[in-house]
Amino acid sequence: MKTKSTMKLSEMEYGERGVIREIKQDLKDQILGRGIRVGKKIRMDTKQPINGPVVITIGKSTTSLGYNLARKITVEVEEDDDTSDGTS
Amino acid sequence: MKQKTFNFILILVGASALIPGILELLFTLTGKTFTWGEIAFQGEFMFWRGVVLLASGVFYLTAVYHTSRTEKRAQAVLASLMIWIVGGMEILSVILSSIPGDGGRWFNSTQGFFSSYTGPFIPAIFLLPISLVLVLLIFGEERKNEG
Amino acid sequence: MTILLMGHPNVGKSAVFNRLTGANITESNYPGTTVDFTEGHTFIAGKEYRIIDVPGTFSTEPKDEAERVALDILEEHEDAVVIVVIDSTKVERGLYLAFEVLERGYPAVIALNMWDDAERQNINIDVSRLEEILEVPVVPTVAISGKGIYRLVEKIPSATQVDIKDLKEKISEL
Amino acid sequence: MKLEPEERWRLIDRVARETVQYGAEKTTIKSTLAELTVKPFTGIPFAIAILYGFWAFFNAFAGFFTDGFFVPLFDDLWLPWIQEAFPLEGSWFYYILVGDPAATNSFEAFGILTSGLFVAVGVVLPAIVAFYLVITVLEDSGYMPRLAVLVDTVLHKIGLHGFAVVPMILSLGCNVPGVASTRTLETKKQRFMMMILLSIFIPCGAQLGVMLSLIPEYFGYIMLYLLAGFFVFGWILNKVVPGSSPEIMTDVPPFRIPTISNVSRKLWVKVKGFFTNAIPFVLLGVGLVNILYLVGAIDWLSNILGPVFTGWFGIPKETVAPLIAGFLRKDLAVAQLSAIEMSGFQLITSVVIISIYFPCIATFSMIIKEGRNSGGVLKVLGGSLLTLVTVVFLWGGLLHLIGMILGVT
Repeated sequence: MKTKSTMKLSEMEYGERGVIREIKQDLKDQILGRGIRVGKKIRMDTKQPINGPVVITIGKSTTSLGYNLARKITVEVEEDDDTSDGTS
Repeated sequence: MKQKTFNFILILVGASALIPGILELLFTLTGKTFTWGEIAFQGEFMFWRGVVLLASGVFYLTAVYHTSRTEKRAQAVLASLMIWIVGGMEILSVILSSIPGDGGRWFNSTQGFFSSYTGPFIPAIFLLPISLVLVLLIFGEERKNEG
Repeated sequence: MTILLMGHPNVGKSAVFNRLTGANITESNYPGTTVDFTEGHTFIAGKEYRIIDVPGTFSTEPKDEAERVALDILEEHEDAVVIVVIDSTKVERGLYLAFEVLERGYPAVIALNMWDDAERQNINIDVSRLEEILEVPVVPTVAISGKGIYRLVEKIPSATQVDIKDLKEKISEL
Repeated sequence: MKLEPEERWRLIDRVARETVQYGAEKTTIKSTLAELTVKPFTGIPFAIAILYGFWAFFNAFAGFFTDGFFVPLFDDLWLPWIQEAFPLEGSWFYYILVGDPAATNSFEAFGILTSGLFVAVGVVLPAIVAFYLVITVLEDSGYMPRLAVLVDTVLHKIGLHGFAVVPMILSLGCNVPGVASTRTLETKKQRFMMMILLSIFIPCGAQLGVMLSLIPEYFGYIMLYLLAGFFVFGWILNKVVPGSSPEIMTDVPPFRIPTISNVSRKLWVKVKGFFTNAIPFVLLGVGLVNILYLVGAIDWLSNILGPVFTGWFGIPKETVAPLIAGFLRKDLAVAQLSAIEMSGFQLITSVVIISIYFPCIATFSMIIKEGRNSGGVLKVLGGSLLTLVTVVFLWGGLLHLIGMILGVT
C-alpha cells in the first residue's frame, strides 16, 4: 500500500523517498548544474536538528542544502506503509 | 556461531570502552588522576577522550543482536575508527616525544628512548587490538557474502 | 597551447592534474578574488602545453566566486582545449557541464574519472557509444592510480569543436 | 550556439538513457559508514573524535619540531651567535634586528632575526605543516563537507557558514593560517566576521598548552567564557555587519582514501605559498612592535592602561607587562601571568583579557594582509579595532561584574 502526499523538502523525514515536483525559481537556477531538478527521485538522508541543513541523495549524488533552501523545494513523498529500515 | 562470536566481541569491546570512558569523564570532572596497573586515567584533554570512548561504547553496545543490519555493523566500524583515532594519536605522540633529547642533547639516549614505551597508557590503547579484529571480521563477512 | 581542466568539485580533478604535470606547479591567487588556482606545464608529442586546474564548478552560470573565476579562466583562454573531468558515478551531472563547454565552442575531451567506483557500483557506461554520439573523445580514467591517463593525453591533440545544432538533431533522433 | 538549461537536460537524459545502465544498488558497509558520519547521533561523536585527533596530532607534531628541535636550535646556537656576531650593539639598528643583547631565549629577545625568525620558522611553520597536513587529508578523504554540514546547524545561527569550521580549527593550532583560510568563505561579511571572531576568541595551540599546564583548574571556565563570547559577539556582528550570509549548499562526496602523492603535493604548494606570502608579514610585524617600543609608544600605552586594568577589570596593574608580551606570543604572556600574585578569579580574568585584548602581531599582520578580501584593509582594520575595544571592555568588564556578583573578587 502506498499513499502520496506533497510537502516541502524541509519537512521530509529520515529515509523518506519522493519525487521533486517544484523548485522556486530563484533556487532553480542555482542548483540546475547539480542535477537537482523537477521530476528527479530524491531520498532524505538526514536532517540536522534545530533547523539545520538537510542531506539528500539524487541518483548517486549526495547534496546538503541549508534549511531555508530546502523550504523552496516541493516534493511528492511516497509513504510506504511497510516497515522498512530505509537502507534498501 | 558467527552471530554469537560477533555479539560476544561487541559486548566485550563495548563494555571495555564504555566503562573507562565514564571513568575518564568522572576523573576530569572531579579533577583527579588515577593509575590502575598499566592503565592511566590522566593527561591533557582527558574529558574529550572520555566522550569518544563513551560514545563508541554506546555504538558497540547498541549494535549487539542487530548485526544482521548493515547500519549497525557500520556503526561498530565507526566506533572502532573513533578508538583508533584516539589510540593512534597517543602512539604517535609517544613515538615522537621519545626521539628528541633534552639538556643540550639533540637526541634521546637509548635508555631514555626505550623508557618512553613502558607505560602506563591511556585506556584507548588497550582497545586497539580487539577493535581491529572486529573491523576485520565485519569486512571479511561482507567480502564473503559478496563473493 | 593551453589545456583547461574543468569539472565539479570532488571529481578527482587535481589528481588528474597531478598526473599530467611535472614537479613545477604553482598556486596563485586569481587577481581581485580570494580564489586560488593551480597551473603547470607538460609536453605532449613534443609540444609544450600549459595546464590550468580550473576551480571546481557545476556550470558556466556562476553561483559564487570560485565558479565566477572558473568562468573567467575559461573565457580568457579562447583557444584552449578543455578536459572535462566527470565522476563516472554521476555521468548526467557531469555531461551538463560538458555540454556547456561544447556549446561555447571549445574542443573538449571527456575524462570519465573514478571509473573503478562506477564498476564497483554496477554502473555500466558504453564509452564507445558515448563517443559516437557526442563526437568527442571519451576516456575512462582512475586518476589516483594513473589508469587511463596515457590514453587521455593521446586524445588531446584530436579534440575538435562540435556543432551543437547537429548534435541536438542527432540526439533527438535517438 | 547555446542551449536553454531545460533543453540541455532533455538531451542529456536521452544520451544517458542510451549509454548508461545502473545495476542493482548495493548497500555496503562503506556507503553506510559515509551516511553515519553525517547523521547527528553518530556523526557528532565521530566529529569530536576527529577534532580530538586533529588536536592531538598537532600537539605531537608541533611539540616534536618546536620544543624538540627548534627551541634548542634557536636558543643554544642561533641566538648566542647572532647576539655576538651582529655589529653595532647598542644602536637602534641592533635593537630592531637582534633585540635584547642579554636575552637567553628567543622569545624574550624581541628582534626580527631572533624572536621574529623563531616565531615564523620555529613555531608557526611546524604548526602550519601539521594543520595543513590534517586539513588536506580530511579534504581528500571527503570528510570535510560532512563536518561542515554538522556544524552549519549552529554556525549559521550567527550568520556564519558550515565551512567556517576550517578557519576555526586551524586557529586552535595557530591563528595565522586560520586568518589566511577565511578566504575560502563566500561573502565579505562572513570573512570579516570570522577573522575578527577567531582572532579574538579562539586561543591558539601554544596558548592552550600553557594554560593547560599552568592553570588546568581554570582551563574549562576560561574556554567556556571565550566560547560564549564567540557566539554572543558572533550574533551581534551578524546583526551589525552589512552583507549576506548564504546558506550551505555542498556536495557530500563518498569517502576515499587519500593518496600520499596528492596530499604531499597539495601540502607542498600550501606551505610554499605560506612561506612566500605570510612569513615576510610576520617578520615585518615584529619589526613594527620594536619600532613602537623604541619611540616609547608602548610604555605610554601601558601607563594609560594601568588604571583601567585595576578599575574596570579588577586585575593587578602588573598584568600590563605580560599583555605587552602578548603582542608577540600569547603563551608567553600567560606564562608570565601565572607568576604574578593574584586571586583565582583575577587569574581567570587576566587570562581571558590576554586572549581577547589584541591578536598576536603575527595574526594581526595576517588580518591586514587578508583585509583586502573582506572589504578593504582600512575598513577591516577600523572594524576590528572597534570590535576589539568593545569586546575587551564589555566582555572583560562583564567578567569582573560576574565576579562581584558571585563575591569572589
